[in-house]
Amino acid sequence: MKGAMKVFSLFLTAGISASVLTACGTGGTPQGSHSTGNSTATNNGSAGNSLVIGVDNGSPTFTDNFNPFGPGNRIGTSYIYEPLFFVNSINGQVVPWLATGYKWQGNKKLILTIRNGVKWNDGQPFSAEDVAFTFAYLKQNPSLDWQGLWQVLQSVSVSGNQVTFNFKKPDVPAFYEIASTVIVPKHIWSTITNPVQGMNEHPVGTGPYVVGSFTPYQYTLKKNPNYWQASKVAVDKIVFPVLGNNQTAALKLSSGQWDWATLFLPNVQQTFVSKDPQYNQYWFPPGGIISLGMNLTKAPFNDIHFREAMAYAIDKQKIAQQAEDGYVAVASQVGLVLPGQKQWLNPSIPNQGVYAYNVQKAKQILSQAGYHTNAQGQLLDSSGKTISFNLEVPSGWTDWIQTAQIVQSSLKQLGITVNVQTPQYGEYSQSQATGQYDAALMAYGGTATPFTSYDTLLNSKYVMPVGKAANANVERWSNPETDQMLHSWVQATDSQAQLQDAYKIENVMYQQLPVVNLFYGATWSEFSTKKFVGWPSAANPYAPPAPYGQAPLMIMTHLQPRS
Amino acid sequence: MSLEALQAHGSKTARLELREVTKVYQKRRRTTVALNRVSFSVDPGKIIALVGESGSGKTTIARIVTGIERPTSGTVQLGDWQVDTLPTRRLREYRRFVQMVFQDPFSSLNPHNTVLQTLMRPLINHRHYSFVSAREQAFEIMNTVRLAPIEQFANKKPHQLSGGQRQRLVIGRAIAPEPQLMVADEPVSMLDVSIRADVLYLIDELRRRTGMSVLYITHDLLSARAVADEVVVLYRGHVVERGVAQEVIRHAEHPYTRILINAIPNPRRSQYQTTNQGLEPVQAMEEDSGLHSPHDFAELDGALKAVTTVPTLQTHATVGCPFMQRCPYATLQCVEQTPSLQGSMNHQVACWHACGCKGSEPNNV
Amino acid sequence: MKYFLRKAGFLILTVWIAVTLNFILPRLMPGNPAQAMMAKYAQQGPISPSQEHALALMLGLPTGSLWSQYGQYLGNLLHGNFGISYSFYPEPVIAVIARALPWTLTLIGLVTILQFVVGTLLGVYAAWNRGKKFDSTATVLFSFTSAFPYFWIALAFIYLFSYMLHWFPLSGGFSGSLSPAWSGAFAGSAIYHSVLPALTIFITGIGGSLLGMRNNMINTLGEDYILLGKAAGLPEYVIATRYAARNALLPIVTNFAMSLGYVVGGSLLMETVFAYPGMGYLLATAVSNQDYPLLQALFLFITVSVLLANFVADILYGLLDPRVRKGGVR
Amino acid sequence: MLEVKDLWVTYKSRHGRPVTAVRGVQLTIPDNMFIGLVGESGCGKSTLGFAIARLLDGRRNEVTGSVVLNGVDLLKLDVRELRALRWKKLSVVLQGGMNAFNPVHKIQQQFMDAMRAHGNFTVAEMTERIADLLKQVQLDREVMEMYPHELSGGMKQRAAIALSLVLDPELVILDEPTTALDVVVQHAIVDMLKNLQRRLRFSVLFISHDLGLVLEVAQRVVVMYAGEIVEERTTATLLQKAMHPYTQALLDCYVDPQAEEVHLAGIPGTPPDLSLPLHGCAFAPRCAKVFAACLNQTPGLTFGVDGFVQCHLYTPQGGTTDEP
Amino acid sequence: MEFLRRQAKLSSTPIEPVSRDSVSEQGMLKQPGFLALLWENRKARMGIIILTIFMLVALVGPWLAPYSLSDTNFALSHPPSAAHWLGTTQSGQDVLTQLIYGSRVSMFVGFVAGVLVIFIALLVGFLAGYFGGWVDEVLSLAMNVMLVLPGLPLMILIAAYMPSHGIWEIILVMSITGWAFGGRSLRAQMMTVVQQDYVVAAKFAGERPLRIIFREIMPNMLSYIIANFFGAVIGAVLAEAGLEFLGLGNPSITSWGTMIYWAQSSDAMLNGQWAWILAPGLCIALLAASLTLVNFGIDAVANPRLQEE
Repeated sequence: MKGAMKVFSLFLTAGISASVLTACGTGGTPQGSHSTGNSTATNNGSAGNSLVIGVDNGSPTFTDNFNPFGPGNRIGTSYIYEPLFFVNSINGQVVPWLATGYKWQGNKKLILTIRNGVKWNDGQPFSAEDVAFTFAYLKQNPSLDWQGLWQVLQSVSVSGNQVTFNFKKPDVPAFYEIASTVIVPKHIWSTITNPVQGMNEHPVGTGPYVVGSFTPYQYTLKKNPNYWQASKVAVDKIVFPVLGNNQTAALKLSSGQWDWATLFLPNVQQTFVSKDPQYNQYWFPPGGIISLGMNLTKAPFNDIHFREAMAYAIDKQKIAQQAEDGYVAVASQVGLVLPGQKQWLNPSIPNQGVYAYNVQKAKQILSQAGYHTNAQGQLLDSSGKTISFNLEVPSGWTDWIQTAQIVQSSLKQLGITVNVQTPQYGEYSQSQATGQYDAALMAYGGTATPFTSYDTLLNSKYVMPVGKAANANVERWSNPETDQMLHSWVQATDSQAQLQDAYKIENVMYQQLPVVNLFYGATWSEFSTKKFVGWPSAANPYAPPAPYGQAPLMIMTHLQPRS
Repeated sequence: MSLEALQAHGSKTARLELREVTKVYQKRRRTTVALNRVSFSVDPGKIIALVGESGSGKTTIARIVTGIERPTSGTVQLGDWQVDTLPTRRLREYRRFVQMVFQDPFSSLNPHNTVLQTLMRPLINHRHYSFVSAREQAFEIMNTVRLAPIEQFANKKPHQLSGGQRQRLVIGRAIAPEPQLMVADEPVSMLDVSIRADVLYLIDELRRRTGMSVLYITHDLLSARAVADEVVVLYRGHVVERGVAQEVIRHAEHPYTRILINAIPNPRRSQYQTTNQGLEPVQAMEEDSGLHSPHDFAELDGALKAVTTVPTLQTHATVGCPFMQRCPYATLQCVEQTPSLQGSMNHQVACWHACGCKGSEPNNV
Repeated sequence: MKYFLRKAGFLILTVWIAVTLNFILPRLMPGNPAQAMMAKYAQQGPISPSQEHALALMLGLPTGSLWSQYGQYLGNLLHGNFGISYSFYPEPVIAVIARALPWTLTLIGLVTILQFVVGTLLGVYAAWNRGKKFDSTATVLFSFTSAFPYFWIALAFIYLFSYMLHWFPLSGGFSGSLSPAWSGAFAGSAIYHSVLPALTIFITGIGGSLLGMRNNMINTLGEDYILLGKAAGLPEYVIATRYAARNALLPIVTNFAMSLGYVVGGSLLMETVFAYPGMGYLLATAVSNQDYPLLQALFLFITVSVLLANFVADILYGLLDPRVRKGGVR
Repeated sequence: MLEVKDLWVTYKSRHGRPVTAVRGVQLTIPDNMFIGLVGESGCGKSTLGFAIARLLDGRRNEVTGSVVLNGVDLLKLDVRELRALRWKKLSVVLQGGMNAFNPVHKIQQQFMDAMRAHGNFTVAEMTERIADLLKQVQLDREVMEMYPHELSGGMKQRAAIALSLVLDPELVILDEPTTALDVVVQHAIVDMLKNLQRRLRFSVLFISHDLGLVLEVAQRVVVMYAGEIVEERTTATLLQKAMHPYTQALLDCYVDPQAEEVHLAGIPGTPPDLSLPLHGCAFAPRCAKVFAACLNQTPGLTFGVDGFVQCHLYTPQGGTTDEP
Repeated sequence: MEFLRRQAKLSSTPIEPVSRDSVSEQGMLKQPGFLALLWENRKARMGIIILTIFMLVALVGPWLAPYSLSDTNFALSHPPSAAHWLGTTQSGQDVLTQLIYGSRVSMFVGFVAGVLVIFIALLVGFLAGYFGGWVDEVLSLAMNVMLVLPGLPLMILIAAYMPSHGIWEIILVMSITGWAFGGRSLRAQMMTVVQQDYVVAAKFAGERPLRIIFREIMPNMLSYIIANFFGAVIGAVLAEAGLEFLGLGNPSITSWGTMIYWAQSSDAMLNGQWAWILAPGLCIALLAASLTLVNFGIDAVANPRLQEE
């Protein structure tokens, strides 16, 4: 599940960053959460058992597009199309959805059992054929296969209600990608030849909702009466108004125009909760890791001691407090999103892998490694050169920029000059891909299985020479031992074996610091329990509390009217 | 170097000669003949007055002589300088020898420059004086143009000078490079009557002392009479009468020259010769000809504009006397044939009726 | 007629320059937007060459030599094909713009004209009553209002009138429950939503018109024909309007045309704040989304609109000034 | 009949001293009289004309004295009364004839504006009147339909004169109406003006720096120097014998171009600074006949049969018994 | 904003080198200097005072500011208090300190861009106006095109393609897009001046073109150039704010524009931190207005008709 989930988590984490992310993800990514909002709909909030969700950003108005494959579709698409399994990215829990179960035969053959009695919302029955068709369709249209499934898949075959996936080579984690692939009806899509460019104004899915009304400024979903678990769905109607921009979205949320939103709100207690303390609640669970990524081909980043010193010297607590308003925690260096992924944590690593803020220790490490400072307090390496580097942050990602500024002032204490640069996102990602950057803030993690995160972060197969674009592992970590650990993991169907590999990689992360982890990116979610209760919470983390992605399928089947 | 010393350099002065100079302006499909085969010359140390109204072409001549514009055809020569083909890059060099005095003493001086600065710049630029010697020479010039006492005037700026003083400063600036030719474009027409003589006689005096030639452009025949050696009367780009100033003005033969003379305010004459006596060609024309359409209306300036701006095709086909439309003596001959300058070198006139018009009665054509 | 032709020629030339600038600029800048787009997609997983090609085709990225690209580009423009928006994928850019354009044209167009008319009238009044209370207050006051950044005024308005007082909606162009249609309800909603945006443009823009007209008018009042009009005992309103204002208006019209670009620029920022469904907000989102095809098309549309408005103003000028109309000076 | 009594005009300036451009002027303009007002530039002649027409910008200057037109003091009228009287009784022609017309309106429009402001005329009446006037100033009827920029300078000035006559005023003030024009045109316009005046019998105050021109057209001549009227006479007597040395000197600047010998004369020196108080005779520093009294005593007016002169030569101090 | 500048400028009649009105000349022997005249103008005086205050604040900012700019250890998002007159930001900075430091950047950007803009405008306008002919044709065309192209969208387009956005990039963008207006008016001015006799006279005095332009003509157009310069500064200050507001600037520097950017991206309004968002906007407006007022004064001094009573 490296593709979708990675992107998903990227958005979770990057979503912290204001406003800028586009709709160019795969199905069900929001436009960035701390974002935009718009318009109207004061009256919508009060309607019976309906829900107003501030998540979809028209910028400025909506395009009538519910294409589950295309970028730029409506958020509502993910309330209509369903995957085979629901994977809870918070804790990796797998919940059967359109499939009722799976089993591995060896590590190259996966067999899924498909649910019976499900109907498409146009009344046609849903079957395993539709599942097989969907995967065949991906093969047929490589531009839809963002997850690169067919790079490992050999074939997909149907027998009865069973679908069998044959792999070219072992790739156990690919299950998560298969599981989260949304299934489309064969009887509709088999005639669509250019799926990417279709607008799909009348989506036919198996999900709990169908499109009610649509205007450029607002659309509604209404309950699908034929839904296979219709009894669990309490919300009859969902309203998606246009989000608008940052300020107005926050003002709207604050003034109670929405029942559910996913926004970064400063001082949420005062700006949201206190407006209606009885009902207004929020939960910002961690969803990924924001780290300081370095170009390991360059000095001084190729020096493990230097990286270690930085890990001690950066005041991560301050970042969490100031840049992220204290909503997030300092990240563990092991690369797991804790506490959700705590079952993966290597117990031998102290303090859950968090490097405590300790400037003295950092200085000590540096001086032991041959660095020294000159009269002006500048840090010099062993050859006597001063140390300075550029730290790139995408333009407009305000919390990241603030983070970078704190990194800057932290490292100044060591005598390191950091120049914060804010290029456009394209330039930012390009300079990482081609390895022409010094350091950058990056997001990773938050995937259903930590393997995906580690693989993209550390696998040397992604490493490209400087100047050529790499799609992953942009810090260019190249270590045969790490590769061996990943290789072992990808083949392991046994969870114990997977755990052993994970422990090893966590050690690499902790001791060799390929990246310096800073803090956990949060999933923003503010909701009102005035009409419905049963929202995911720290106590009951059955799904990420996000109104986008596949989480709503889970949440909408958990919400109950307040009686 | 004093101006008396300049006089010793008499050999520097040169003769200005215009031969068959024609200037045609093409502007937006309209062709204007500003000058039509104008020839005359200015001998060293002489003042030639170019007389005519606006549109007569006298300013065009000034621009051609100073190299600002080039003639369409014909030659202009000042000493060794072939002015009509002078390349732009040599213009600066040429201007050492040709200087100009402007009509408006208020706008021809840079308000930010002092008297001294104004006089020193041409010395430094054209004659490569050092700063100190330029300063000395500038004081000398101030004396010459009577901007004295020097200490009082040296650091004054133009707005602290009276009109006459400004014009004397302008003249001083013009003689600073020891030019061979001074072009004085209506130098007194904006000054009060009471100070005109002062300025004019200064120019007169300077040309005597330095031997430079002066091209004196004016619409005022009286001042021309006072200082000029020769007079050239221009009408619509044609020389209609020329000769020794006294001859031309006292015995004007061309009707246009006579109009000009008549237009000079002359208080003594006007009261004793009542309006109905003497030559009143303008009025006669206005009342008789019935040419009252706006453009060839009898008013002279209107007529000049209308006639000199004709379509391209007709330009070179124009025949007849340029003045015929306004001439009370015009005959068929005037319409069909173009008169040329006739007469002695002392007095030439281009008019078919030059000899007879003095006594003849106006014809009603 | 000649004047008209000359202005039309200039219009065509400037449009061509804008179009070409639009073509060249992305190609001059370091960092290829298409590659940036690729990099963004590549975040989602390794891209095989075939996928890269698919992506290039999907996004309509240019291929071929620069000249053939240019030819293709011009051809596309003529057919109204501005490519496909990245952020509204798969919607064509032209469709996205078609939704936004009417809003901006109506709002900015109407308010700018209104602002110009009212400002100019007040300017006439101030100049005519020069040195009096209204004049001295207005000049200082409007020096300030016209100095406020558009977006800042907009922010202040939203906070005050929408958030605090709930008089007006927080953002948007119309109520979400309505569909754009020629109905009274929709028009009412649209007008209601446009009050604050309109007020923003009006308040920040009116100062310029007022002060410009005032100064020009004072200048004109020094002309001889004004003095003569007074000497002739013409009624004050005749001198103020038909003599002074009429003439003072002439340069103002050209200036108005020239400053349109700036008014539009300011209004774009204002739209961003109000999330008004017009070109400005679209532009801001295109910028933050690096939606280059949309960005370019927007620039072109805005520019051409401004150029057209300019052209109209020039023609108007020609009609107002007999010297131009009758082919005299100029 | 217009009577100016003890008129003073002072320009106030924020920087520097106030300039008193008109100093205690007495002037009578009888009906049907062509009066020429001459003087060098800066002598206050235009200011005087503007003050009479009440066209000075009240915020920048101070006017005292009285300007009585048919028993009404113009300086005391309020704006409304003044407006009613303007153009019907008193009209002006400005020096910048080029700019006297509103560039965006047709010529006839501006005639009509003036007419409408003072009476009820039908369009036909107005058109007829305008055509008639244009004919009077020897302009074509077509000029009515033209815009100012389509006319030449001389034509515009003719039109401006016609405009000034549109309501049959009693007095027309012309401020240097021909200065910007060519000599021949100037001559023609002045002649026309003279004929018009003789024919239509209005009064004219013709302001010019050119004594020669004034003498050709005016019946009476007023000579101004340094804000004061130094001599006022009929043209004929002035020509026979100018009394004031300044007038004499001005006259001497004009010679017959066809004379045998032509020598131009000038007046040395410059006029006094009008921001300073004057002691004695203002002309004294330039005067050829200056004597002690001129330097410290201000000469009074010496009246003669057809005018007056302000010069010590004709006062007891001067000791001359010359009758002006 | 820009509109005002344009119209206010165009209204000025060409500056005549000297007054021909000898009446007004008399009594003016001791003519006060330009600055003194400017000071006498009420509006200009108001503008000069405001401008001077801003300049002083910018100059002595580090001594004036209550705290260090890098001090981020204050309580977050606090409303105005005795310790923090304008409150603190969401990241624990003192707003007043930011405002004071911001004045340095904003004014620096404004004035440097103003200098560059006026420099290009002078160069282009003067060359076109002085030489005329094909030089003028080409430059005028460029000017007219730049003039009608809407500035901000063009700026946005250029800035969007720029790989990075430092202060200098912003200044560059504004200089590229902002010179046309000044160029046009300076050209027009030059064209009238170049026909004046004193320029022709300078040619006859043997002066070279560049000296004529910069030594003979420029001093006479100084007030006009200053007015244009101030106009350019106004434009630059506002444009900087606009670009920063859109996130096309460099948010890690502290300017008034970035303050608004941060304030709005941190939902300052929602938190009731009105001073954070109000103050920088007010400063921008005050600065721009002060320049406008000074320009009013320059106009009034240079153009007799606009003179105040």
